[in-house]
Amino acid sequence: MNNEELKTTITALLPSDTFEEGGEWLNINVEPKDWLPLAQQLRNDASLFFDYLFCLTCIDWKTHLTMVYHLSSTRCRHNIVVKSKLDRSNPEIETVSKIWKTAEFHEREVYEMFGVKFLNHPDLRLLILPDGWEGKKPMLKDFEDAVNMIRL
Amino acid sequence: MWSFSKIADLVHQSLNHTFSPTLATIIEMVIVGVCVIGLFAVLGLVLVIMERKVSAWIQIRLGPNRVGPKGMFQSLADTVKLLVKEGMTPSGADKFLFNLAPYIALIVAMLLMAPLAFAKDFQMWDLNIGVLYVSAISSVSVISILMAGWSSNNKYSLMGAMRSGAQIVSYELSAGFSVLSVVVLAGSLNLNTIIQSQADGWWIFKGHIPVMISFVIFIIAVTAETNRAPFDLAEAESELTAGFHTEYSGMKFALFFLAEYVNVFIVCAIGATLFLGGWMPFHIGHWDGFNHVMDYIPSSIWFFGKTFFLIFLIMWFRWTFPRLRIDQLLNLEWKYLLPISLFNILLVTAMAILGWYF
Amino acid sequence: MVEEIGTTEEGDLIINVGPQHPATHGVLHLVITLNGETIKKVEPHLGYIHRSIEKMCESLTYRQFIYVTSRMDYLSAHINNHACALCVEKGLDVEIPRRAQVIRVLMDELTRIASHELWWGAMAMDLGAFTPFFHAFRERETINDIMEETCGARLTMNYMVPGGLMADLHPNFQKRVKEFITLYKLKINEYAELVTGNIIFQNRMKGVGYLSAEDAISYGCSGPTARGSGVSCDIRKLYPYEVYDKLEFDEVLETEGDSFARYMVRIGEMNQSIKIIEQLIDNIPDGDFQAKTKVVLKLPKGEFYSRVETARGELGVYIVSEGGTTPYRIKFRSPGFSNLSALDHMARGSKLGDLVAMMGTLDLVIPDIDR
Amino acid sequence: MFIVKYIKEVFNAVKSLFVGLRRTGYYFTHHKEIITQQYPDNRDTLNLPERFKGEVVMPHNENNEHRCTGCTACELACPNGTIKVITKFDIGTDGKKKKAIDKLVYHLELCTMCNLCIIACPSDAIVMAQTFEHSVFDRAELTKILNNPGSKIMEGVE
Repeated sequence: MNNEELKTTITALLPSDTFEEGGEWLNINVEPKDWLPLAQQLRNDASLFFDYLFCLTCIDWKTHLTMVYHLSSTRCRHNIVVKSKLDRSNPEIETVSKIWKTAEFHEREVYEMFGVKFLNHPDLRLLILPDGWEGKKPMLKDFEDAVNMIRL
Repeated sequence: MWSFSKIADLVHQSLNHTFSPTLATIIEMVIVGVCVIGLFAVLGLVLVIMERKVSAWIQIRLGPNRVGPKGMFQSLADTVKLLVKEGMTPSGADKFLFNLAPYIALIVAMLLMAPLAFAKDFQMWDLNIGVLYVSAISSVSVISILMAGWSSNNKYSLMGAMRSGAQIVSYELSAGFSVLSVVVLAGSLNLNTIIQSQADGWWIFKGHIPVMISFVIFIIAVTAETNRAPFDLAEAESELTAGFHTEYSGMKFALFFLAEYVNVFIVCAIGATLFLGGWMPFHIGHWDGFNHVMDYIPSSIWFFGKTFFLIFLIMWFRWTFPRLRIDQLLNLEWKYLLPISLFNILLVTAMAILGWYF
Repeated sequence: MVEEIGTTEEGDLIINVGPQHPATHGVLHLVITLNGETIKKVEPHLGYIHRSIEKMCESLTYRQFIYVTSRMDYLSAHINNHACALCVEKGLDVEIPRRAQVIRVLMDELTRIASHELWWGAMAMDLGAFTPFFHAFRERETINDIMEETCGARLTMNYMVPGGLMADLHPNFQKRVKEFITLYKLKINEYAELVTGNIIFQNRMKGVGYLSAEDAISYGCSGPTARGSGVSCDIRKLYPYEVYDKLEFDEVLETEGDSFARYMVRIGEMNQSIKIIEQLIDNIPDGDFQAKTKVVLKLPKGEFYSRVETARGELGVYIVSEGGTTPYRIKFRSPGFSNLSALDHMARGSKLGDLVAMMGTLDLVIPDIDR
Repeated sequence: MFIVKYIKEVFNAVKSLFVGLRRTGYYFTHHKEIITQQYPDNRDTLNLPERFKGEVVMPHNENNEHRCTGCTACELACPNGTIKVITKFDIGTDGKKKKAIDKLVYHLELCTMCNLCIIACPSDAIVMAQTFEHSVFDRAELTKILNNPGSKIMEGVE
């Protein structure tokens, strides 16, 4: 399916989302609360069949965080990008690790780097940072490491 | 033509001449002990350098070539390094057993030296049940490995020791059966008698196909028994870092290392004795001239030549094959080697009774 | 991670494989729950070589940040650089000259062979055969020499820059690549003799670490790991970049999904890479090796994503630009990270010795996983 | 037949092992295949390709003149802050003040040999040298000053 067809199909699934275009792939903005049902439909809908989550990340926009999911279909070979705006003070979103198992690791990484809490995640612990890490999440824009920061 | 037996006789006579027989025996025992320890050291050095050179050439490398001529003193330098290293005992270890284990490994290897015939009439102990003695004592070596693995208080060590236990106990069977086939043919457990029975041809030729099968099984089984690759599951460094000797360092590690190499030497010596005629020279039928030339080579050279040939075979295996998995290792023994050797022993017995050998 | 040392309540043994362990090829730390020799659970702990390359790149300009990516998956440094260069070019909207495209593909494929050769040797070494490691290095060294001559470095080349290449090909390049192809064809049979055909090796690999096609997709596996399970995921075929759409090569697929299938995919890929190199080596077009770009690169506001096929799988570079000279946020979707997440699923119920075979066929490069 | 299959299996297995043994046996006996380079001994014959990136150096001609104008393009191009250009003002032949380098400080310990400074340099003042034996006992020795003492800028380089 091309971007236009995807747009109509997904609008039918979730009328409240908005689209961004111009990029290579169709960008969909969803509310965090709508994300899990939409994800299930994206994965299970026979004409969409987004079974391959190839990138999951987060962007810190200083005022808010944005979760970015890059989805692809191994059967239909189309790609979309789903974005969800999160509150910066208390970022929370439903986990998709039950739908795409790769999300389990990626969400753990985002959790420790950005502090996004993934609700109902089976094993939300630190993956990369050492145990007992306290303080700010390292990938946030206002993170300062007073001890190890090298200034040139 | 000089030979070891003449030197031994000379020493024996001169000692008996000067001392009372009891004292002479004691002195002889001391001399033998010193000789064994010396042989141990030399074997360790030679086998280590041999292994390193063999592996290097197989792996298109040069190998050690810095210490001494052609790197021949490399293993001496290694020994010095190991001697001056700190021998650590882990805090959670059972200190007594931990320190005892390497010595048991070494003592077992030393005991196995006793019935070996290194040359014509040159043997420490002409034991009438030599073969039985060897297979009995060699099973003790598993105790040192289990002891080391258990007392180290390290899970890798423990797993290595347990693997080694399962492995050695299983492979004793087929090693025993293949040894038995020669015993059946020779009709004796005495190593010297077995060698004498090969005066007209080695058992591997006289016993043709069944003995060749036992020989192959013997080589496989002893490779497994000495924990050498491809059966080095007790060490398996990509799985268990170093297996049962993970926690050992310094000289205690060196003793394990030495015991491994000496064990290789011993099993190869047994193999050479049983299948390749020990110190018996190579004879072909009625080629008297050829046989005479062969006789001219000292018997000790024959013995060591055959032994080192077998050692080279085992090294060649090590540097060619990947390691087996533990269940495959036991499968190989129980599903392939044991049935084959059981069938084979039947064949050999029939052959011995019917006289179908040369 | 320390609290789990010891045994569980059910009496299962918990052992730490790594961070210093011969089979993990680096500083991967796996906490394994064992019942006897059987694995019940594998739990990776990462971060021992985490350098936060994504954060570093936020303060480097678009020309500067590429060199850092060589340090991620150091075995396919060229391909990492290529992915970044592609992404920046996408943002700049420049078309690079055809000569540069062909050279990039050539370098990528040489890197792929070099990486797979190292993998082959290391994999055999994991299984206890030491000799193949040295034999693999003989061929890999030839590639490194070729790289050294053209790029000036053997491992972290930093040769592909936004807009093309850092330097033109060395005059000897074609000759030496042809020599390499001859050597490779002469020696590739040894690989089968020493390892592939060996009965011990086959027994160690066949039926070990089974990963079904559905699981491979769900775990986000890519590269040979997924292709061993029969998932067609070669970016070079599906989303061709540079000149891959004009080349003749096959996507190597195996359907068994076990370690041996993944092994055979990699061996097949080496042959396909040789095929690609043979097609291109005599057909390098003349022209510039670099497109005209400004000295200071500025990407327009927006988001750019490029995907390439590294030796380990799909590498994605996701740049979020605010219009400045440095990326606002950069994300590297590394293949190893996703492939590693499937390890627990694959390893459960198999023997400890199999774990080594599985990790070997996943071809883990730890800096690539940690970034 | 079960027994035929069993024997075939054993035979093929043994054969595959012998194939491997033959290959390693070949290398054991053919020492001309050895590829080891005996590194410190072969220093004299070691040829590094001319593009090899060993360290950044500044070539001087026989009059102790270099080509660096002190434009700091290399400093800006460097991702790690490896290069620091310290400028001074020279009185030129025509009596005018002219910007020139006092010191070009190069931190070898920070350098990743990425070649970006060489490309950025507009006057080709710095090049990569083919040295690679950089180990020293004192870390301070890794901080180098690339221009020779008393060196001047070459005539005609702007």
